[in-house]
Order: sequence, then C-alpha cells, then structure tokens
Amino acid sequence: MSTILNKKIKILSKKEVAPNIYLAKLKAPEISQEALPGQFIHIKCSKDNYPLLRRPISIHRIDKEKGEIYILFQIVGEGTKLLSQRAVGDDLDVIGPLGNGFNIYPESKKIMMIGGGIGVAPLLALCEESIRQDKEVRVLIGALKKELIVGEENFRILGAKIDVAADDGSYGYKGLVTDLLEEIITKEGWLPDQIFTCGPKPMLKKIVEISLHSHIDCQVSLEERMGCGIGACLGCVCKIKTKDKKEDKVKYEFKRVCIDGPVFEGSEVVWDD
Amino acid sequence: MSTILNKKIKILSKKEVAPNIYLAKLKAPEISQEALPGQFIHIKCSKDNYPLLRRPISIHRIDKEKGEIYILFQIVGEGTKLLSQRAVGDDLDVIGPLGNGFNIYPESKKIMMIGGGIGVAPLLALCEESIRQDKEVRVLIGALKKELIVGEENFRILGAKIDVAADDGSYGYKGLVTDLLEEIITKEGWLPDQIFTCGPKPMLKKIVEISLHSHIDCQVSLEERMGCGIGACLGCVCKIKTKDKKEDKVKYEFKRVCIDGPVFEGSEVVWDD
Amino acid sequence: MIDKPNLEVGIAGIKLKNPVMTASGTFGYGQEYTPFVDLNRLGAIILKGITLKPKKGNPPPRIIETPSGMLNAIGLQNVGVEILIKEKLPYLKKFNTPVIINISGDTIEEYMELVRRLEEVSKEMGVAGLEVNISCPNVKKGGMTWGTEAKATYKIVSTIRKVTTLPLIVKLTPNVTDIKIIAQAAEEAGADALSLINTLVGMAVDIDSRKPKLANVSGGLSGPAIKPVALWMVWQVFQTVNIPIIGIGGIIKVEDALEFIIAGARAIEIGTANLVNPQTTVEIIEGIEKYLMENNIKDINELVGSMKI
Amino acid sequence: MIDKPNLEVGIAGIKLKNPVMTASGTFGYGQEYTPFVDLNRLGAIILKGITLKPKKGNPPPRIIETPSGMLNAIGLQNVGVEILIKEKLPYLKKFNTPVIINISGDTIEEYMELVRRLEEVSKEMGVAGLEVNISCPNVKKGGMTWGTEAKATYKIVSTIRKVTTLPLIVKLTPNVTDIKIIAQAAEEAGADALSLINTLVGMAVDIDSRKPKLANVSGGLSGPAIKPVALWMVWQVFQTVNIPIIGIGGIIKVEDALEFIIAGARAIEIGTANLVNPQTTVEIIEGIEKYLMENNIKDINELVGSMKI
Ligand SMILES: Cc1cc2nc3c(=O)[nH]c(=O)nc-3n(C[C@H](O)[C@H](O)[C@H](O)COP(=O)(O)OP(=O)(O)OC[C@H]3O[C@@H](n4cnc5c(N)ncnc54)[C@H](O)[C@@H]3O)c2cc1C
Ligand SMILES: Cc1cc2nc3c(=O)[nH]c(=O)nc-3n(C[C@H](O)[C@H](O)[C@H](O)COP(=O)(O)OP(=O)(O)OC[C@H]3O[C@@H](n4cnc5c(N)ncnc54)[C@H](O)[C@@H]3O)c2cc1C
Ligand SMILES: Cc1cc2nc3c(=O)[nH]c(=O)nc-3n(C[C@H](O)[C@H](O)[C@H](O)COP(=O)(O)O)c2cc1C
Ligand SMILES: Cc1cc2nc3c(=O)[nH]c(=O)nc-3n(C[C@H](O)[C@H](O)[C@H](O)COP(=O)(O)O)c2cc1C
Ligand code: FES
Ligand code: FES
Repeated sequence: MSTILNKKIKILSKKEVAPNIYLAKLKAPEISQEALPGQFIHIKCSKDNYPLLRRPISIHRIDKEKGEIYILFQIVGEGTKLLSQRAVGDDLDVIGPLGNGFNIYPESKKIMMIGGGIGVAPLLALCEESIRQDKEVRVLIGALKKELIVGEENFRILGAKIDVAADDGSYGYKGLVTDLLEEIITKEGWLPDQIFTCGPKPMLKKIVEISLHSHIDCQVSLEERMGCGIGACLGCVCKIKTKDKKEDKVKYEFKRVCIDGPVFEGSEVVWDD
Repeated sequence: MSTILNKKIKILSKKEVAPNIYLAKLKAPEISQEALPGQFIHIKCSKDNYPLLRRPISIHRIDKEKGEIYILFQIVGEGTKLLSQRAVGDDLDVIGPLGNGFNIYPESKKIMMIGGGIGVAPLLALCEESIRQDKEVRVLIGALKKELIVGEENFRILGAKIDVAADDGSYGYKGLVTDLLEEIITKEGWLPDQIFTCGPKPMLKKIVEISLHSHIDCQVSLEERMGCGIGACLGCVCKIKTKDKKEDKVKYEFKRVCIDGPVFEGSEVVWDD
Repeated sequence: MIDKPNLEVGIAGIKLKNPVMTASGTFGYGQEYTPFVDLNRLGAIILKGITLKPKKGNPPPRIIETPSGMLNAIGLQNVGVEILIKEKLPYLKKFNTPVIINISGDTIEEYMELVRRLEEVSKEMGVAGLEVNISCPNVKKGGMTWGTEAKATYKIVSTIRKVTTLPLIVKLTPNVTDIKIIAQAAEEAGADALSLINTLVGMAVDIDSRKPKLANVSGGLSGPAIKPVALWMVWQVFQTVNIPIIGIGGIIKVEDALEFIIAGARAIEIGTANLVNPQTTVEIIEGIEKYLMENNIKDINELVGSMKI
Repeated sequence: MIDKPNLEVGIAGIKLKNPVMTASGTFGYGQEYTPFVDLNRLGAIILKGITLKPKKGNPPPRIIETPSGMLNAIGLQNVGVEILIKEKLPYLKKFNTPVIINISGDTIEEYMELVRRLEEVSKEMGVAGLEVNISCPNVKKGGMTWGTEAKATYKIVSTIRKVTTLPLIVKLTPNVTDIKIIAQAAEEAGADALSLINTLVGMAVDIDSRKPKLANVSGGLSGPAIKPVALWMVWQVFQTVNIPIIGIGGIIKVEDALEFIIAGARAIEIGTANLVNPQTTVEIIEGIEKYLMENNIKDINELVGSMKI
C-alpha cells in the first residue's frame, strides 16, 4: 500500500469539459509519486467546514514526471458544486492516495475498460498504465447522451481502441454500453483477459454477470458515502461475499470501500441490496 | 418609518481602509432613496447558509443621486470576514433600511458627533445631513491607535471640525475620546445642542453621563446581536427605562434595537447589565 | 403532469389552503412580515407565544449563532393577551388566513384563564385555534416541564380541553427520552393535533470572559442543525398517534419541508428560516406545488407519511 | 506569560498527559491515524466500540451528511474482543498513551463476560480503562436503552463494577429527559468518570425515492450541530456529580474544546472532526497550551468548570 498523505495541493488549471463535468489539474509532487490507477483522493471541497465532510474523487491521470494529478468530476450536490467553484491557484486540502487501486495481472494481454458516465474518471490512469505495460486495451464509454461522454479523445491518444455508446443514440452505438460489451464478446469475438469497470451500480452488476458468463476476470470500482476515507469509521461499506461458504446460503461481510476497495473482484460483490 | 425592502444589491467597489476595516460602495437604487442617517441594513454575508444569520451593518453614506450607499465595517468574526471576501460585482442579499435613525432637532444649532472605533460608521451620513441642514458640526473620533482611526478626511471634506483621540497617544489627543469631550465642553466651552454617538458601551455610558451633567440632549446608537432585524423575534433587546416611574426604583422594559432603535435617548438607557 | 395539485390540508379541524405555517416566535405578530410576505398566501399564521399578563422576557444577549443553528433565550417576552386582542388581532382579521395563538402559562389556572379569554373573543377576533406551548425551555416556571412528563402533559391538555372548543394543537418538546409517550398522552387528553419540535436545550460559552454567551445561560437550539432530530421525532410520533402532526425544525428550503411531509407531517412550520430569508414561507409553498406537479401527485395529502421503509 | 503550563489531568485514576482523547468509532483502532498523528501525543486513545463477538453492523448507506453534522448508523461493526486482543492491542502497546476500550453488549451477561476478558488481559495488553457505551442508538438490542433509564443504568454499571477494578468511564446518551438523573445513577453505581454525549437520534429522508437516506432508517447525529446540546449537558452534569467528566460533541477546533473545559469537562473527546481533519487532536492540544499561556493559567485543572455565572 502506498503512503497516505494529508496535503494542500494547488489547483493549476480547471475546465468544464462537458455540462457540469470539470477537469482539474493539481500540483501534487508527493501524492503523484505514490498514486496508483484506481486510487482516489479525499477532498475538503470548501475553505470552511460547510459542507463538513470530505468528498472522495478518483485520480483521473497521474503525471509522475511533472508531479501532477488530474481529477474529473461531476456536479451532483453541494460539495462538488463548491469544488467546481474553487479558483485556479487555490490550495485544496486533500488526503491521498487512498484505496487499493486496480490490479493488472502480468499475464493479461487483452484488457477491456468500461466507464459509465463519470465512471470513466479512474480509467484513464489505468489505461495509461496498461499501455505502458504493453497490453492491448479497448475502452467502452457509455453515457445517457453525446454531451455527457467525456475523455474519448484522451483514451484514443494513449493508443486504446475506443467505442462509445449513448443510450439515446445521439452518438456511437445506440443503446446501453453493456449491450455493446455483449456484442463485442459474442459477435465480434474479442475476449479480454480482464475487465475493469466503474459506473452506476446496475451497469456494474450487468457487466459482472457478463464477465462471469464468459469466465473473464472482472474488477469493479464501487462508490459509497464516505466519512474518514482511511478505514477508521466503517461508514463506507459494501456487501462482499465471504470466502468460506460452509452453508449453501451466500454469506457476506461488510467491507470498506475506502480501504478494502474501491476496487473489488466483481464476483465477490453482493448486489442484492 | 421608511419602507423596508429585501434586495440583492451589487458591490460596486471595496477597499481595506485600515487594518481589517473595509469600505464598500453598493448599488442600491431603492434603499438609498429610503435611507436615513443612523439606519442600517441586514446583510447575508455569504452565498450559502453558513453562517446562518444575517449581520447588521450601518449605512455609512447615502448618495441618493447616484442611488448608492456605502458601508464601513470591521472584521471581528466569521460573518464580517466572509463579507470582506465578497467580490466586487457580487450581489449582496440585504434587508433595509432598518431602524429608526438619528433625530436632528430643527432648533439645534451646534451638533457634536462622537465615534469610537468602528462606531464612526453611521456618523458620516448624519454629518452630511447635519451640514445640509446648516448646523455647526464637530466630530470626535476615538480609537486605540492611529491606524484604527477611520474616516477623518471624509468628515473634514464635508465641512465639519474634526478632533481625534488615540488611547495610546500615537495621534491627536492622547487619551480617551470622552476626556477630550469633557475638555471641549468644560475648558473650551463649546456646548453643543445635541450629541450623537456610537461606539463601545463603556464609551457611550460615559458620554451619556457627561451629557446629562451638562444638560445636553444625547442620542446613542446601540448594538445587540440580531435575528430578524425587523422587530419580530425579540432577540436584540436592550434595557430602556419606562416613562412612568411610580416608585423610586428605576423601572425598565426590553426594547428592540432593530426597530425601536438602534438610536435611543442616552438618558433612557439602563447600563447596569 | 398534474395541472393544479391540491395543497389544502385539514389540521385540527382548521382548513389550511396549504400546509405552510409560521412557527411561533419567529414571525412576530404577523404584521412585521408584510413588507415581504402576502399574509394571504400562508396556510396559517402562528403568533409569538402569548401569556395572560405581559412578560418582560430575559436580559440580553438573547440570541447567539451556532453551527447551522441558533440559540435563543427570549423568555417569552410578549404584550399579554389583552393587548394582543386589542392591538394585534384586528390587523390580522383583514387577511383570509387562519390565525393560531400560541399560548403559555406558569400555572394551570393561568392557562385556563388565558384560554377562556381567547375562546370568548375567538369568533369576533378571528382566532382559528390554539397551539399550547408545553415546551418552552426559556422560562423558569412552567414552560418545558409540562411537556417532559406524560402525566403533566395529560393534565394540562385535558384541563384546557374542558374549557374550550377551539381547535387544540399541542406543541411538544424534543428534550425527552421518549416523545411517543408524551404524544400519546396529549392525544388521549383531547389534543386535535400535535406540533413538533420546539427547541433543544443548549448552551454556548465565551472563552475570553468564561461566561455563558447567553445571559440566561441556556437557550433553545433551532435551525438546520436540529432538522435530523425533528424528522426522527415526527416519524416516531406519526407511527404512534392518529391525529395530524405539524412538523417543525430547521426547515429552510422546500426539500426540508418535503422530508417532513413524507415522514408524516400534514403541515409544517417555518421558524428560524424567517429570520434569514423573510420570503421562505412563500418560496416553500411554491416549491411544494412544483414538486407535486413534477411527481404527478394530485393531492398533498397523498404524500403525508408516504415514507417507504 | 506562563512558560510551560501543566496539561496533565487525571480521569478515573488514569493519568493523561493532556485532556485530548479520541472518541470511540471515529479513530478506528488507532493505527489508521498513524499517517497523520503521533499517537504518543494524545491524552488517551479510545477505540471503536467492541463487543464480545464480532459484529457485522448495519447495511449501507451508513452515513449521511446533515447541516454542520452527520448521521451514522454503523451498527457497532467490530472485530470482537478476541481479535482486538490478538491483532489490535499489540500494535498500540508501542505507544506511551493510555488505551481505553469502549465496550458494548446486548445483555448484562455479555457485558460481564467482555469486561472479565478485558480485565484478564489488561496488564499484559495495556488496557488502561473501560468506557461503557450504554448509549449506542444504532443497535436493535441493548444499546441506548441502558442509558435512558436510571435504574437500568445503575444495574449495568454496578454489575460491571463488581467484576472489574479497571477504571470505569460510563458514556451517557443525550436522548433523555434529564441527564442529571442518569449521571447520578452511574456515579452511585461506581463509575469513576462520565463521558458525554453520545449521538442524538436523527433521520434524513430522500425526497426522490421517498426512502430514509440511511438503510437503518435512523442514525446518530454528531458534529458541530450538536455542540450546544452537549455543552449544556456537560454543564448540568458537572453541577450534579463529583466524578470527572469527559466532554464530547462537535469539537472541531480549540475554542470548542475550551468551551467544554470551562463548562466542567476535565478531558474531551474528538469524534467527527477526525474524519474531516485527521490532525484535529494534535492541533487542539497545541491550541489549549497556547490559550493557557496567553491567559496566564499555570494548570489546565484550574480551568475545569471555571464558568462564571
Ligand atoms: C472511491 C470514490 C471515487 C469517486 N470518484 C469520483 C470521480 O472521480 N468523479 C466524480 O464526479 N465523482 C466521484 N465519486 C462520487 C463523488 O464522491 C460524489 O459525487 C460526491 O461525494 C458527491 O458530493 P456532493 O456534496 O456534490 O453531493 P451530495 O449532496 O453529497 O449528494 C448528491 C447525490 O449524490 C449521491 N452521492 C453522494 N456521495 C456519494 C458517494 N460517495 N457514492 C455514491 N453516491 C453518492 C447522493 O446519494 C445524492 O443523491 C467517487 C466516489 C467514491 C466513493
Ligand atoms: C445596528 C447595528 C449596526 C452596526 N453597524 C456596524 C457597522 O457599520 N460596521 C461594523 O463593522 N459593525 C457594525 N455592527 C456590528 C456588526 O453587526 C457585528 O460586528 C457583526 O454582526 C459581527 O459578525 P461576525 O460574524 O463577524 O462576528 P461573530 O463571530 O458573530 O462575533 C464576533 C464578536 O463580535 C461580537 N458581536 C457580534 N455581533 C454583535 C452585535 N450585533 N452587537 C455587538 N457585538 C456583536 C461578538 O460578541 C463576538 O465577540 C453593527 C451592529 C448593529 C447592531
Ligand atoms: C427567536 C425564537 C423565538 C421563539 N419563540 C417561541 C414561542 O414563543 N413559542 C413557541 O412555542 N416556540 C417558540 N420558538 C420555537 C419555534 O417556534 C420552533 O419550534 C423552533 O424554533 C424550531 O423550528 P426552526 O428550527 O424552524 O426554528 C421560538 C424560536 C425562536 C428561534
Ligand atoms: C462514525 C461514528 C461511529 C461511532 N461509533 C461509536 C462507538 O462505537 N461507540 C461509542 O460509544 N460511540 C460511537 N460514536 C459516537 C462518538 O464517539 C461521539 O460520542 C459522537 O460522535 C459525538 O462526538 P462528535 O460530535 O465529536 O462526533 C460514533 C460516532 C461516529 C460519528
Ligand atoms: S470512509 Fe471511514 S471506513 Fe471508509
Ligand atoms: S432582531 Fe429580531 S426583534 Fe430585533
């Protein structure tokens, strides 16, 4: 696990890349050195204690050379709104890098990444790392409509093959990104060794089903409301199957998204709640 | 009484005129028409609900022609700090004009105004009005030290005679402004018809004593923590002597600073709490 | 989408054109708010707590801000019932909005005399109902003590019930171990509706002078800070009694009001928010209407207590 | 100005180098905070509430932010006493800071067995004392019910007292009509100190789904929002009992801590603030020292309960 830091890091630039979606570049000499794809930072969105709690945001890109990280976030409430209003030059109080990150197996050759909406956020750093490791990478991005598809070009520049699905048919594949995944696997016959995905729960659940069906290892990045972000408060749990199943009934325990996750084996997640 | 309005008024300019003391000019076409010297506005300092309550700030200058008002305020806590950080061009949510204002008697010829520290704030508008009414005006300004004396030049421009007292002797009269007042009355023999004053309680109390001794009418502007600012919550009261004294014991009632004041007859204020 | 949803609710036999009322003590005697609010728009107006005789109230400082809330220790300063009748109620008669009188007393006898007097003038002066404050934390005698013990609650409410046919709303204090028991006692004693919550007792200390920030030492905590506590109590009481509930506590925006209604409040009162934004009541009425339209709900009454658990 | 004021206080016979402790459930098992805090700096470490057997806890969502506060419904998820002893306490032994175990149980028997086990290992594993949680609002059985009734409080505390010589801190719930009575019962039953407050029960509703925001429906309200309530209760209890009081509730900055100390708390616990600013404890220790120096107070103990009224 990487060293956890609590730092004030400067906002170097900020841009609204899609309606209500912001990309920000942060000067983070220490955190960038420690950060792994799939990890996140825990951000104090405002300068005062309103809102009170921090907000977890994935590390979108890691630039170790320049000592910079990027975040990509969507305004959904007070915290993210205030974050979007912070000025370039401001210092953000963050804790990070946090969480376990994605696990790329050395033996994997073909890697599939699927981002739903703002769920693409943690995948760019992962894509960069996968390509650095000479994997063949395909990326599927799904969103409600064309305007909400973000980052397509950034993945392409890295050398990944991109497919896009818009639910309303306004761009790329018309329909759910999960249908697109099924087509790629069954019709096109492109079988990845690993799937990495982040996005809304129903999408994750469906992707895990598809992956189990096709015997593909699948890692999902989960979200839950967080308190501490460092494993202390037990506020951010999700239901995870326990290893030893003595009985038939699926047993589970509550694991912490912030430290045991946010990345979990898709097959271990209990979705029924 | 003037009409009370709840308006969003634009910050036209903002300047730190002394350490932690700010002068701001506000575009207030309606409020400026209604405003009287000694009245105040009730300001939502931030854009969100933190801090929750409004903060009362005196109307420092009234420019009816341009439809502008000025406020002069000192940072003492969270609210005034956030107010000082509001950007030029921002809309301030204010209620006003509020309170009764000072009462200049037509028959008064010589008027004395005494401001302690930030207590000069409501006196500039009063000075302007007094001079418009052809009164002879003298202004005493007291503060802890030279840097905290604000507005001297503004009063002078209007044509008032200014004297300044700094407790630490760093400027003007060395000592308390109340001692200066006593000297002016007793040694210099300049006897005003009315005294108007605003500032810290001990200063007001002393000035009222002096005025009673010299049989000068004295109006004081009081401060108290406010809720509504419009007389509804009864949060902002001060002790005021009741008119009919049947017994020897001084009787009192609690009057609202926001609507029965902030200006009270000095002789009616009960100071002993 | 619904064209014009029904906002009308019935509380204690009083017909309100919408569920938004003003909380006692935060809206003065109504008139203070006329620069900002058309009083005809309101569901009902609840006035500053009144006692038989005028009350001086507590010395200042009486209010102090706290995180997302405020403490107040007004101490029930009010003009007394006679001046209320003579000087305050005539003005309010001009409006087409029920006026509810919030009442307090030190003794049962005082409550009774006050209620009798209000009953007497109710037709003529337009008193639509009474809200019995058995929950004021800021007075020495009486006040909250009535509302912290089921027996005392039963006694005071049943006694008042005997001397009046006016709609009776009993206002409960949150400073209790189990509000359900108090609510039940009030219902059994003949309350037509319950309103909750009054303020939580709190304190603040000035670390420089080492004195309490309020002259009264303690005060009542109100505002957004207490909303979660109020919501929980409304939900608890909703599951316990059969009479309508009025939700109070930290409502500053329409979402807050809707939370209370979904948790079981048939009407709501706006308190501290009036001090911050004097138009809050009207904005919330409009917001509720919009929500009903957007969610295809024909009648606000369908929303009351519709929480899914 | 004082050069180096004394910050040392005694609580329940435990010597603390300063009055700043961590509130149970917000500081994990200590180790989680080592990236931010030198554990040697702390007055004491209070660990996440422990039960005899491991506990799964409540389903998510477990926390939700509220105005200046948060609701939590963790449901006492914990590793159980055996894993605590085997895996958590050995790490903490490296530090020169008293470790206090916060304990919970569904039944008296469970409390007793748990306490016996901790007593057994206390020397070897460095257990400095126990904080008995009779105030957890987030579990079905036991929990808060122990702390809302004086008789139950007396019974549980006196029973535990019989099986242990370890310093016994009893943690009180604010969800009561009169905390003084509960405090007195705990003192009479043999508590060495009292800590207060635990969380206030609260709720939040999602107006889109019309479901409670917490899976557990209700949760415990903590954070700055509850500070005024906590301060009032500390002051009330300070005037009632003779044993030391630990103040808890909404402390996020040194001023808050000082308010509690002036109102009667000999030590304080930092809870929710740890989640926001993990260095809070250390910053408050430094702030207290600075305040004492600036105010020429030689010994923190002089400040305890020094409120002038
Ligand atoms: C590990 C992790 C990584 C994340 N990375 C990103 C990212 O890179 N970019 C991004 O835009 N968002 C990300 N999120 C989600 C982000 O944390 C939330 O959108 C944010 O906390 C909302 O705060 P708010 O104050 O704006 O909204 P709030 O007012 O708190 O909530 C608004 C709405 O968002 C939902 N919500 C809030 N917090 C969460 C949460 N933690 N999990 C699920 N739903 C929530 C609420 O249910 C509510 O409906 C991540 C979350 C986690 C747990
Ligand atoms: C009618 C009126 C007119 C005023 N005019 C001006 C003005 O023109 N310029 C100006 O700088 N200030 C003025 N004040 C004072 C100003 O309202 C307070 O300084 C301000 O409310 C403090 O808010 P805060 O959030 O910054 O400080 P807080 O954090 O609320 O308090 C900081 C300190 O200020 C004290 N304080 C806060 N509010 C008041 C109050 N209402 N009365 C007395 N003491 C208070 C507190 O006791 C505390 O010690 C006026 C007050 C009143 C009642
Ligand atoms: C300044 C003030 C005065 C109050 N006076 C009374 C009163 O006279 N009678 C009463 O029953 N409640 C009184 N209350 C309580 C409110 O009516 C309401 O129950 C409480 O403030 C909680 O609602 P809120 O959070 O919306 O303010 C008062 C509250 C405040 C803030
Ligand atoms: C996430 C969380 C978990 C908690 N768990 C416990 C616990 O296990 N045992 C306990 O006695 N109190 C527990 N508490 C209560 C705190 O110790 C403390 O009493 C309360 O939060 C008030 O303090 P604060 O406002 O500083 O947070 C918990 C509080 C929070 C926020
Ligand atoms: S957020 Fe506290 S344990 Fe995960
Ligand atoms: S501030 Fe409400 S009455 Fe004056």
